Amino acid sequence: MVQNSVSIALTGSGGAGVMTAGQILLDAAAQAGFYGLMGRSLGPQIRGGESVALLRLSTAPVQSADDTFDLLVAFDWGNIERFLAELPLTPASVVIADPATGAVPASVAASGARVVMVPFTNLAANRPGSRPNMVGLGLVAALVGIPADPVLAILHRSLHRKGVEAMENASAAVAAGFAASTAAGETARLASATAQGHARWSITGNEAAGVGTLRAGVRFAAAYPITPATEILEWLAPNLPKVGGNLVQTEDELSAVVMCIGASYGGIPAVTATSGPGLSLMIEALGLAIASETPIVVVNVMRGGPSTGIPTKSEQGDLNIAVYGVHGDAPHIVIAATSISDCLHTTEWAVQVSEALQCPTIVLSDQAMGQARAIIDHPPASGIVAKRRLFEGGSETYNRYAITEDGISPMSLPGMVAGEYTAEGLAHSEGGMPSTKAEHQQAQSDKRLRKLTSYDFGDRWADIEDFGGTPTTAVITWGSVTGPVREAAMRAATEGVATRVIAVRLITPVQPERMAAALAGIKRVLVVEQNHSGQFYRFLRAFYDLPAAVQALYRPGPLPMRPHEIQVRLKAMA
Amino acid sequence: MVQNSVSIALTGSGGAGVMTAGQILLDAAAQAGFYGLMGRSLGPQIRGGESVALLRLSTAPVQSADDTFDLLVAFDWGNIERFLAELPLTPASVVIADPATGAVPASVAASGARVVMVPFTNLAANRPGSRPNMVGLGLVAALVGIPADPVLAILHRSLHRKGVEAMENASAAVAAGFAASTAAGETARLASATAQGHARWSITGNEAAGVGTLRAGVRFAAAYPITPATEILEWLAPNLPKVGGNLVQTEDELSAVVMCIGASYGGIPAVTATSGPGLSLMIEALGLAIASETPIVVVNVMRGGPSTGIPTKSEQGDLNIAVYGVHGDAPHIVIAATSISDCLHTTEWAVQVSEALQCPTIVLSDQAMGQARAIIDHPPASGIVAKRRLFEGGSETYNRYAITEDGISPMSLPGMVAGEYTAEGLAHSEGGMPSTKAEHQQAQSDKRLRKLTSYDFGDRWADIEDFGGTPTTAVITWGSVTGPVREAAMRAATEGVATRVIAVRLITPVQPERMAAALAGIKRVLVVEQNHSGQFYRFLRAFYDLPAAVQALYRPGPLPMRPHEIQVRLKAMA
Amino acid sequence: MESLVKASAARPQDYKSNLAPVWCPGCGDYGVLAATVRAFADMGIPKEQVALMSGIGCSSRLPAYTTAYGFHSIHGRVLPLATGLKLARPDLTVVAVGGDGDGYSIGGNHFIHACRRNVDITYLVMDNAVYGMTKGQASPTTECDWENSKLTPNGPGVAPFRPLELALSAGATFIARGFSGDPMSVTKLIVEGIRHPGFALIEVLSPCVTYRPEQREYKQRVHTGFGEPTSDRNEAFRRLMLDDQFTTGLLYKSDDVSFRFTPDTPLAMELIEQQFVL
Amino acid sequence: MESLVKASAARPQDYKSNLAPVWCPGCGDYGVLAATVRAFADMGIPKEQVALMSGIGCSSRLPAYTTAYGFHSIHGRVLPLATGLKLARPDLTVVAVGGDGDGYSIGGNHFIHACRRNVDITYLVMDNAVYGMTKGQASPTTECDWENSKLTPNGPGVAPFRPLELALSAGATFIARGFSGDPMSVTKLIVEGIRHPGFALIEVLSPCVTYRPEQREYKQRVHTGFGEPTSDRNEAFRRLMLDDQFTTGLLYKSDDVSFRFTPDTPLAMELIEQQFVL
Ligand SMILES: Cc1ncc(C[n+]2csc(CCOP(=O)(O)OP(=O)(O)O)c2C)c(N)n1
Ligand SMILES: Cc1ncc(C[n+]2csc(CCOP(=O)(O)OP(=O)(O)O)c2C)c(N)n1
Ligand code: SF4
Ligand code: SF4
Ligand SMILES: [Mg+2]
Ligand SMILES: [Mg+2]
Repeated sequence: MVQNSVSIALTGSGGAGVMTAGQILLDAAAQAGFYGLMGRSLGPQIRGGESVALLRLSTAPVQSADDTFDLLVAFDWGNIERFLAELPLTPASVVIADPATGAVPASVAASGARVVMVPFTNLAANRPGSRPNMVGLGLVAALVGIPADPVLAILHRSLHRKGVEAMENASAAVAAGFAASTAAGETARLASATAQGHARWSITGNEAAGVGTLRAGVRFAAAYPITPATEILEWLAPNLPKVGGNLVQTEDELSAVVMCIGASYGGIPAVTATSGPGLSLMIEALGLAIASETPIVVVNVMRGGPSTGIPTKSEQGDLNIAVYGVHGDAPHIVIAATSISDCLHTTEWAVQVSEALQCPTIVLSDQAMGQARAIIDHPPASGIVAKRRLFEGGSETYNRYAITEDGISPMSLPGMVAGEYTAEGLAHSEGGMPSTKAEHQQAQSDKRLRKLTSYDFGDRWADIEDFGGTPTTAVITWGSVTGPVREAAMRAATEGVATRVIAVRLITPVQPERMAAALAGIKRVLVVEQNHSGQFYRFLRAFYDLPAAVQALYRPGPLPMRPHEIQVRLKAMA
Repeated sequence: MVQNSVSIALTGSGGAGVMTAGQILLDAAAQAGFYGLMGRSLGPQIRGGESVALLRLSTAPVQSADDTFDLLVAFDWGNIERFLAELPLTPASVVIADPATGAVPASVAASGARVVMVPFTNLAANRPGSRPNMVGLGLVAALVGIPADPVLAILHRSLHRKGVEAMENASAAVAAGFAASTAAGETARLASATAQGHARWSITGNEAAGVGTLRAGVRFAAAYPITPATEILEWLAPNLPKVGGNLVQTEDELSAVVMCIGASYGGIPAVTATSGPGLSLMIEALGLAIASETPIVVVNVMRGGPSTGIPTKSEQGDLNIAVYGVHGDAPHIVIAATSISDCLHTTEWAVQVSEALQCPTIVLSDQAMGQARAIIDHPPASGIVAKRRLFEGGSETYNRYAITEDGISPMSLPGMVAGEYTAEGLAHSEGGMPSTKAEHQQAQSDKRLRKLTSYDFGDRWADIEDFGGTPTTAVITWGSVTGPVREAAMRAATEGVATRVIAVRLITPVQPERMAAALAGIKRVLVVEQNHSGQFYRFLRAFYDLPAAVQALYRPGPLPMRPHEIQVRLKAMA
Repeated sequence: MESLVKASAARPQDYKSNLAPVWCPGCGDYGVLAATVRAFADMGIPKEQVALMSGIGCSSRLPAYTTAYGFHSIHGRVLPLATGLKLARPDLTVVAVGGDGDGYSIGGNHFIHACRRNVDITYLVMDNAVYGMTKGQASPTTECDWENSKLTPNGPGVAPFRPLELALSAGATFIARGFSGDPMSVTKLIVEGIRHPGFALIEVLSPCVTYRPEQREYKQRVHTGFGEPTSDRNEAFRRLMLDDQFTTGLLYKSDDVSFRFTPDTPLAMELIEQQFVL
Repeated sequence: MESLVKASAARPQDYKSNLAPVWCPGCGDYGVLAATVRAFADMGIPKEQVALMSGIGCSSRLPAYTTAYGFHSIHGRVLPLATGLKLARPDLTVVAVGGDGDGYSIGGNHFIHACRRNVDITYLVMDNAVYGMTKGQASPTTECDWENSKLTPNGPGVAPFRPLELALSAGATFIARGFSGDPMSVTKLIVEGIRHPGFALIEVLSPCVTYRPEQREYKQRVHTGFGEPTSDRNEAFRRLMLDDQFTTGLLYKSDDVSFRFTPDTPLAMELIEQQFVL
């Protein structure tokens, strides 16, 4: 079967090298002109446990996992039960397993998938030094239609530091895999690749988030590690110094966010990244950043909740805390990335608006984007470096919190003569003096809100696209489920169901007029998100006027939302 | 003018003793059969600055300040401008001032209030050792109609430790005040007191909150001081040991809330109290309490926000963080007290439901209730001591997080044989083993939500009362603005505008059926609250189906919402 | 304290649960688990009388691997958790466990305050000078020039904490160091720590074979040398000045009184409420 | 560091703002304010080059009473705030100020980690052994048996922290104690602290006349006695063992290197992004 996309799972115990094989396959596919996505799932063992590489290769950019897998390659069956729910198979699927690891477990066989036995271990053993995972790599490449050349090119690039022998061993194993592929019979195969227009990138959402902040001018980061956000910080650590910035590891998240405030007070755009538990600890300081009007960006990569929850799996459960978490009336900016590549653009935008509005910004990403790797088109540079409105001197007394029409007060930075002021978290006058006067509280509260509501965020507030005809149904969604939603809408369109997809990037401040325009002609709305309580649905109800017929589709992680379940709802609503 | 209530402000610089005079007046009024309320307003000085005692005495229980003051007694004029906005005067008001402190400031005179000069200082000087504030006390008592006997009784009770001479000096000063009262002419006077049915209490909202927790069985408190919540903790400190409990001062709020979790895990009902900045620091641990199903109560006494805000003034800005602040899907209980006496009942109830549902409960109070003193009727004991559903042994393996129909799993406590388990903040199975399985995440999330939604909270979820006829308009409100709302509704009724007041005590879990019943026949809704962003209004939109015609009345602190501004809106809506 | 009397029937394995640890093969924490359950057995404490409290980290997974009561809580808060429990339930044996990141980084404030408060808790820190759970970042006890973390590719650049010294200066009354590769001596320290009527810090060098494979050498590096436990702070500081961070044994033990609640004369609620009656 | 050169034109009052302090008459913090502005004047640091960072408390109100840059932030977080600023803007003179509650209670973790990190910040702790701002509760430096707080009517029941000892054990490189009643010597310590290229702790005994009126006696109790500043930790601990918490002066100063960022070879963004290109 020739398909526009093929989904492949590679599974094996610790040391089997499924992640290595998966990543080489992904990058090789890219070199061959395809796009792709690779997620990973790991057992509970800290290290050396079982794992699955979850790939989808495609002729077009991939934003979502598919409903089922075409191919499951098992180097061994260790603890496969743990992963089965993440590996939907059908009778159309093909399972390829090493007979050395025993019979196919009944739970796998029950799917009805066709089973092919390939002796990876034996094939590798033919040449000492070569490994079963490389045989599997060659086999899968051959089956799905990736030529040997790009596979070997990527292989050599990743192994060249290990010496000639290692490379030759691996090449031989890959060749053995290619040779063995004929035994597998008919399996899903990729259609022809699109022309290679321009250099593609292989990048994770977390790396992309790091790049975005750097592009926008961030030059300081404070870091406390937490899964699944650590990679953002780990990417920034060696790269920030190359642009004259730096990263400091802190004692905790309370410190990390406050260090960012300190740096930003000094005029240096600053970022930190965390996940739910860490965001909880940053809440008080976010309030200070709001009250003192100090821009900072916090990238929150969501994982399963509540509490410690499921650190290695995705969920969209932190919308509430991001939007409403700060005590008092504390308007701020919340932006959600809608895909792996959008992690770059969204963090970049976050820095820009945060600096422009002197307001902390929370970027919501999640494990599914942050820790997955995608092949994306080269993301063009926006060319916009974040800019604050700065104090420019003058004869009068400087009022740090001057009431202005657009709510933005020129900010002075330490070192600027005559701009001296004390930043303040107490209620204050225009000059920043502590005040308990009602008029000051009202005026400063108004101003802090006004700078957000009167700012023109432009079209980036949401990605809006119609799939098929003139839709009267819209899906409103956010974050990483945008991918499956779009795929569902695309499929529904081929079934004659037209759908408008509104993927909201700018969560707060709300954009009621833009939403009203986006909903023109829409009679029914489906809100889709991945959490247990429909946080986005409730948020939309609170702040937007939606058509009377609103349905909500939500459920918790850790399993990803798949296009099919959304498609079914769309059909039912039509 | 004989009135059912008289409002009096006493103002003076540090050392003038306005608070002492105010409190004696309040307690004396109670002894004379009246009710009353006393708030306080202080300047920014840490100590010894100017202050105002804000009293309202009445023939019936008082839940709100009035729109304006009948009497302003100024022992001196120091920094009066700072307080003017809190002291609305009209031409019907009477200002009594000591000529020794200079002319009446233009800002005060501008109100058109009648000015009477009384030489407090001179009158006190007649008898060495007596003080102007006591003269003022006598004068005001005489003017408003409180007999000398109760004043002297209270005076003696509060001074008896200072010796006979002090008492006699004070009595003489009070007598001088009574004598001087004739010079004041016609002023507002209280109607006859109601019969003294049973002993009344003089209590602040913070003290009441302390009493409530103790009544319900709290035996452990962890404390980090913060304005305006400290008095709860300071009341508990000496009183908890008397019932076999104890309080520990902690290094910070992170510690305070977690110590409560530790104590409660051990089976001892626990409480902490804080305000916005402290609540922010407790957020992560609240998530742990939710996930591990450990009951605790956090009393959050709101002050002006955001950030450090206005620590000494009231606002209702922490609804959002209380409801939505916890990361992930984290259902919990939020209850708001509606009056000073309700602080007692509400914290008591909070402990009961928290223990019953093994779920943390946030009680929302505010500075206006917490730090104000009221004369209330003796609050009857509920007789209900909080009770957890406990593990009762049995032969099978104990499952701490057993899936039950009502969502509540019997809890075992350290010391119970065969009930050993590890409480868990990770996603977990029924037995409490860490799990990343979708079925466990779904089942436990469902169960944690179900125990809240299927519990019968009864009628206490809201206080519902109709004022006048058959209302088609309802005010939905919460917290301390319930007082002014009810007064507004009462007044509107006398003007022919019927209003139903729904004061929601149980904020979460929401009670859609009860609300629907409460809104039967209602066509228009006005939502009233004291914050800048209409947090409760947005919350209601998100979770309740309201009639199409909904208006919202909200504004930030620090000035209290007054009955008049609500009444005007009610009339306009009718 | 009857529960502290040795009951001959108890065996270490009775205190071990069936749950398979998530730990890497060779992780030092296995030794600490073994030492812990042996200590309980040696003392014969009924398992329902023990509560093992922990934060988050590889090491903090320990409670569920025992059959005692346990609480796997949040990162850095194990000491307030244990303190709350012990103050509310003084009848229990409360043992806090966790890692160097949990205890000295995010939990550093609770650590110094627990030392000062001196509540009767035994605190086992499995120190591997790394954040194991989050895949190998520097902790407060990591060497200044350790360059193997992506987060600090040039090394943390800061001198490591000396936890024993910090504990002593913060007021701890029982300060010891053990090595997971020598579980018997750790057992001994745990028994002594539990018997100590105040806060007992037992820092256990517990190699992370995955992110700090060089720590397999700890075996060669550890040594005794503190001498007999002292109760003199002066002397303890003197010894710590000579400590290379690999000296094991009980350094310091004083009998400064522990923070405890003093029960008050019981009063009926009505009487307490009298204060509000006018 | 041109800005550290004395410019003869600067007078202390130039660094003082018009804002009237909220402090009680007689509060020790007035002396600290005087000492601080005098230090700036003595050093002739232009006021736009100074940033005074603080947390929350009476003492934390100090920044707004100067004409320098300032940040009155949240309770306990002054040190990360100051650290972030100094790391991002090494050209500035960064001074952190606050109280004993702010610094040793809620801010305790940042305190020990700032000592360890040794970033070039001068930290003035106005220690009055009480929470002034919240009306008189015990702080970590309050005496065990101080019974005048409603929150701890029987006294805190715990031995007070010895901040200098804690700082030394946490790795601080400049440790001093001053007394607000002797502003000139505090000025001297501040000047030395600012000149010190790492973290400088200056603990200033600063009476709270309102909640600790007995502290008016500090005048009689303070004394010198540390001797010449030492750079030997051993010796510093020895001296601290003899300290009655009222010895003033500079105790310890070492030139251990401060944590600084090492700039890297600059690279264009496009080149950095090359790593993702296939
Ligand atoms: C608030 C918060 N921040 C960060 C994390 C992520 N995290 C989990 S464990 C850990 C460090 C563990 O190090 P350590 O305590 O030394 O334990 P080890 O794994 O080395 O035994 C971190 C940073 C978290 N769970 N919660
Ligand atoms: C998170 C938080 N918790 C509590 C408070 C209340 N609070 C304000 S100042 C203070 C203590 C101040 O003591 P200290 O730092 O010694 O300063 P002092 O007033 O004595 O100068 C406290 C507890 C707060 N503002 N924020
Ligand atoms: S990562 Fe290190 S600390 Fe964690 S289990 Fe493995 S060896 Fe042990
Ligand atoms: S309360 Fe104490 S510390 Fe605060 S200003 Fe007054 S004297 Fe100073
Ligand atoms: Mg560790
Ligand atoms: Mg203090």
